Amino acid sequence: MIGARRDGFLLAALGAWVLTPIAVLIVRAFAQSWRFPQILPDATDAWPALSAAGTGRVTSALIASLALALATGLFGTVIGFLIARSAVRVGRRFQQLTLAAAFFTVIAPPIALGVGLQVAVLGIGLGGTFTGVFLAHLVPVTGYLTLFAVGVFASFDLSLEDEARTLGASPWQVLSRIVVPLLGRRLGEGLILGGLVSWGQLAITLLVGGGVVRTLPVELLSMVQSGNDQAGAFAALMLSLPPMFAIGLLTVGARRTGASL
Amino acid sequence: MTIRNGLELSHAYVPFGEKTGLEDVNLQVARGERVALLGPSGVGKTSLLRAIAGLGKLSSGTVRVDGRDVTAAPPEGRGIVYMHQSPSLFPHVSVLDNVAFPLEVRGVPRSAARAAATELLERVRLRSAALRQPSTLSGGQRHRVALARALAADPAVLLLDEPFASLDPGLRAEVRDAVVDLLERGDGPAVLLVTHDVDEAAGLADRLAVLLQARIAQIGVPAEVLACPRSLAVARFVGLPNLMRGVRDRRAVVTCALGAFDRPGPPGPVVVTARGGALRVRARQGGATIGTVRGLVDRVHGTAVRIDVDGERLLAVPELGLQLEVGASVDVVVDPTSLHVIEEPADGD
Amino acid sequence: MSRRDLPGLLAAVVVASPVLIGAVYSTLAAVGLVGVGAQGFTLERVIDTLTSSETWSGVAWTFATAGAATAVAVAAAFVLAVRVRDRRFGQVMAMLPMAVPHVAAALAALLMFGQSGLLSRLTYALGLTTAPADFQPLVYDRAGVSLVLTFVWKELPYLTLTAMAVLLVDSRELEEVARTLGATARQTFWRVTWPQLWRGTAPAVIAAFAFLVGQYEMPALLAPSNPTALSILIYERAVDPNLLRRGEAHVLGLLALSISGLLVVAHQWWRARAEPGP
Amino acid sequence: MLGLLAFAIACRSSGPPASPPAGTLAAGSWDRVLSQARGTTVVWRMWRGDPAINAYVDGWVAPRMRDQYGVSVEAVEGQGPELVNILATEREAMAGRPGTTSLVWINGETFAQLRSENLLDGPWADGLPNASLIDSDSSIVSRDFEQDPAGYEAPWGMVQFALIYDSARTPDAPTSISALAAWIQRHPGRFTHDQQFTGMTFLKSVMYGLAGGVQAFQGGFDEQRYRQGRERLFSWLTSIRPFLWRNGRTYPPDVAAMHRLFANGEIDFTMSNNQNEVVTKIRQKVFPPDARALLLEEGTIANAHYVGIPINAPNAAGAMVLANFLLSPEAQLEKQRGDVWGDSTVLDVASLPTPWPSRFEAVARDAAALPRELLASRARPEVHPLYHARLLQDWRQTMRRGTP
Repeated sequence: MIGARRDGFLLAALGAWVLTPIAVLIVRAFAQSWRFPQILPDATDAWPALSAAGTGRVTSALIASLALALATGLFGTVIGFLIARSAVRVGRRFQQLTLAAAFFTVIAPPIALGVGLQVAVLGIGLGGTFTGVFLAHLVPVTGYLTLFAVGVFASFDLSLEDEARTLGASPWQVLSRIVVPLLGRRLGEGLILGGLVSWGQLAITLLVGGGVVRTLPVELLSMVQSGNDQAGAFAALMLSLPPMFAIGLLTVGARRTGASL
Repeated sequence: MTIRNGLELSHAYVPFGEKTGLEDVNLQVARGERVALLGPSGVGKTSLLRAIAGLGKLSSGTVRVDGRDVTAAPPEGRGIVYMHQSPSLFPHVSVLDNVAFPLEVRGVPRSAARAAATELLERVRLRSAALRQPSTLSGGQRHRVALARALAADPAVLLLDEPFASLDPGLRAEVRDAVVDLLERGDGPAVLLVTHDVDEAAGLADRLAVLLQARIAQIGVPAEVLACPRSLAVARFVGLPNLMRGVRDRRAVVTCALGAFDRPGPPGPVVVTARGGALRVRARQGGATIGTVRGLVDRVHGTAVRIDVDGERLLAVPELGLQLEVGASVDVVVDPTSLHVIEEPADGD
Repeated sequence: MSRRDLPGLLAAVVVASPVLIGAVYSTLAAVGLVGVGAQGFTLERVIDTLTSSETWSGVAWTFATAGAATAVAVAAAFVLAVRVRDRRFGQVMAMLPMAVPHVAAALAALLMFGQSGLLSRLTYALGLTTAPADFQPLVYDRAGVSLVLTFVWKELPYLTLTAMAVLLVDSRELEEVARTLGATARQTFWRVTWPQLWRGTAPAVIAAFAFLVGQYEMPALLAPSNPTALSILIYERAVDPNLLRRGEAHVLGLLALSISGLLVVAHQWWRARAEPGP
Repeated sequence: MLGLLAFAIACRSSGPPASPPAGTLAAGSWDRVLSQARGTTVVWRMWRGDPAINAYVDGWVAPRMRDQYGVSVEAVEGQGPELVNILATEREAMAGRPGTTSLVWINGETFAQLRSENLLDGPWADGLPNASLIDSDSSIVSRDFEQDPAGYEAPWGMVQFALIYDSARTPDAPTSISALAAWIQRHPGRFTHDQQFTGMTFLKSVMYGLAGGVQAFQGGFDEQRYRQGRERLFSWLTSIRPFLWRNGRTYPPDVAAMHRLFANGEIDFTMSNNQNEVVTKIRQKVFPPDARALLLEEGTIANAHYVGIPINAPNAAGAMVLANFLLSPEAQLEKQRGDVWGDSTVLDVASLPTPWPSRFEAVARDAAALPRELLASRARPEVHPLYHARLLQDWRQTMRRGTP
């Protein structure tokens, strides 16, 4: 416990720092007008925000975002863990190369990465389709999850798999009885992490989806750019709630298994 | 009584999670002395060590180092070095800087600290590795570096938590020799080490303290603890063979499978023990207890023989040149003075 | 390498390939061979872009703001990781901003730090200012105050969680060792905890910095018009009414990509140095 | 890379069979177009930034198209320069296969770029049944930034640039360029313009005004005339720059930021390319109730906007049916309503059959809307798009960077 002095002031400051902007967004979403120099809005009414947000559009965008997050989280976790497992097993040089590739897809500027994805996805005839956006999101998602999974495998004894094989388990049994149960929680975390990465994508969605595939961030951007802050704040909250729920899930999961984050 | 040098622990109560771990622990380790704490896993050995080092808390009791009460002192102000089970070397600095660390944090100038550290590395025969990164060392080398680093702090008390547990038998010897080597010299620190390996403890420590059921069950020199356990639990824990049912009559005569002998004490059921070496087996020639050979056990120190005497299963040393066959009858010879009586009834009595 | 590792390695190649495709396409577009406004091979776009002071002042400003934000966020993340790593409230708070999209965070910053924002209204209510214009400009400002703060707000969770993970895994035992070897709490922090944090979080720090360099939404809402942030420059070029200049967007995109590439190399070098082979 | 290629080949979709190009369709009978369009979907790329326009398109046009023609309308994001990128990249990467887009909302510069990149299909617009209703005498409708639409785009609506101010807060709003400069100097920090299209349209309006009228720039791009206009404009800007918001050292990134600053009272004027935006924004409570549009005496730029069909449109027939419907009196009337969008009609209202002329007259006039006569008298046509491109580039280089 050395160095971890209990510091209530610090926690309070952290809470204020994190919660104030969220509170401001909440107030804005319910404020019909909130003009200088009002500290608090005089008229609160969420209806204009709801109607301006065009409930149908926002709902369909919400569904698209959720579906993308779920699908890319799922596929990204499988592929990312597959890549990481291979990378950990093969030689060091190859491992470095794989990690560099994964790292690159993670930190390449979205605008730069988006151009390549746009050309690639359009080239296979999937521009402006949900499948195309899904494949495009999968790239950074898998990059993140590969790095995440390499970290997981660093503390995971791969020889367990070999041992299980010598005990008579088929590769499938090894997967279902050893690897998945052992990695269970980490796989869940990967799914949520991957979903979060997909959830926030904007530039790639716009470039590859060409505006046809409308996710919540796309909706939010057009609302903010139209100058309608109430609708924008409302959409922002809509966009924040599912990830908050996912984060809650992650922390509760960590508490239940007694593992630290 | 307060001792002037080394570690003194009085009336220490150690919490262990929600429940009480250890109660009323009293222990003194003089400078230059090595005491091993033995006990089953989960008894609270590590918690005790951490509390002594200041990394954990005592619920009550005091810790004194060289006569000074350090119960409330921070870990760095106790003169106590605690070594983890695995050698936790700082991965971000060289071997040399690891060893120089305790000197530098005490304000010794860098060059002087490094010179002293080089000397310590020489003593663990790792001078050539001084500039390497810890991650490049072998397991045994890491332990030796950790040891040198601990000594660099010039501690009054050195706490070793399962120092050899993570090593394979070959390396164990290497590291144990290094420990013995280093601690033999001069006015060394009081050493308190935790282990669950009885042989290792016996080979290394001047005294053994056996922790059982939240208390020190017995403390003494190894020969005494191993030969004369004070209770059945201690006897079982140290792995003493040859526990026999016995009974003492009013004339202080103790009778067991190996015969009868005088041993003062209150009458009633007792347990009689004999170390493996105290029983000898020879060919039948009469005048001794008769046993039946059950089998042979090959051990590092020689062959032992399992015998059955009056329903008790015993372990004995065969005489040189003795031909043994399973099922054969043999004489079992014992010096009654080497038999030890535990004043409690055997299980099931 | 065994046959069953093949799918994974193949997948890695496939996942990384869009970056390569993008680089190739952008290179072709930068020299006028493909894309909108392409009129055959020319180096004019490349030379114009790389010799423009607008480009370099934009790059410098982007580096400065991203660097400042990363530095502040790293420092704060370390403090938080050291002090609140055992507090669940701290952990949840540290993670929460991850849920808020970048556009939303920037909108909140506008509402708070603008000259007519919440802070300005508070100073007005307290009589410290008499009009929005009296309030120190914190948005669209050359110093990029609100942009840096928003950057910090968004990057703090990622860095804090990484730092917490590093400390939980590696550091506690080392800190204890240091204390019993005679180091004070302060010495332990500077000589053990801090270097551990650095080693463990370096990849995350690099990733955060690279991410901020490429970020578009937050500068679009908060950055000043001059100097112009790199991502805004890319966008402006990509939609320039002069079709010939759209190639410059690709030149700038490649510049950003090269910066990322350099950071990846730096990171790999760092790792290789920190973890020498057996 | 091999893996991706293999994947690419496996995934390569053949796409829906392309309908014949618009040019071919226009040459045939309209009934054939209608029958080909039935049961199809039209992806329409447009600016999606205004909830009022979105409501009109999604909530009024789309259901009628479905009911009357069996055509589904899917309006998606994609306008101006981005649209050009989307169409060009699609054509490049998709190698001759039909793209995603069947109809685009364009004008001026975007039209010129799409034409120069050969991305528009046509001519088809003059063959629409409703093309005969268009007010072809209007210089603003018949010339798109001095370009002849030539049947490659069909007009849809008309807007006019206006300044927006709060009549309660600024009762003495200036009405000419010189009065505006004087006002700015008297009220430091209360005026600015954005860095994008709207801001540039304001600057162009001032440039025309300072040069004595738009005529000076008509008849194609002329370097000499441009330079003269720019010098006058920049010296006017230099004289007011110290008095601009933030002393002209920084500018709001876009018109949304302008609206935000205006609504919060940081500045006293915002602006819009649509004289009626003020009406919808008051209704959305984004602007205060006394906000009003203002046209400078020297005139402000008005332009028509159009719809076009991309060369690789997957559904040209559906797009033509939609374009024709958008030109119908009922669609034009609905669009012009102040509480719907407030976009002026491109039809020759007077020559429409009864009862349409009276209905157009009767369109409810909002208190915040400007009278049609005033709009008409102050409307100035756009000039060659290159003026806009050059002005944007030069303004960024000099005025924005503070190095004139």
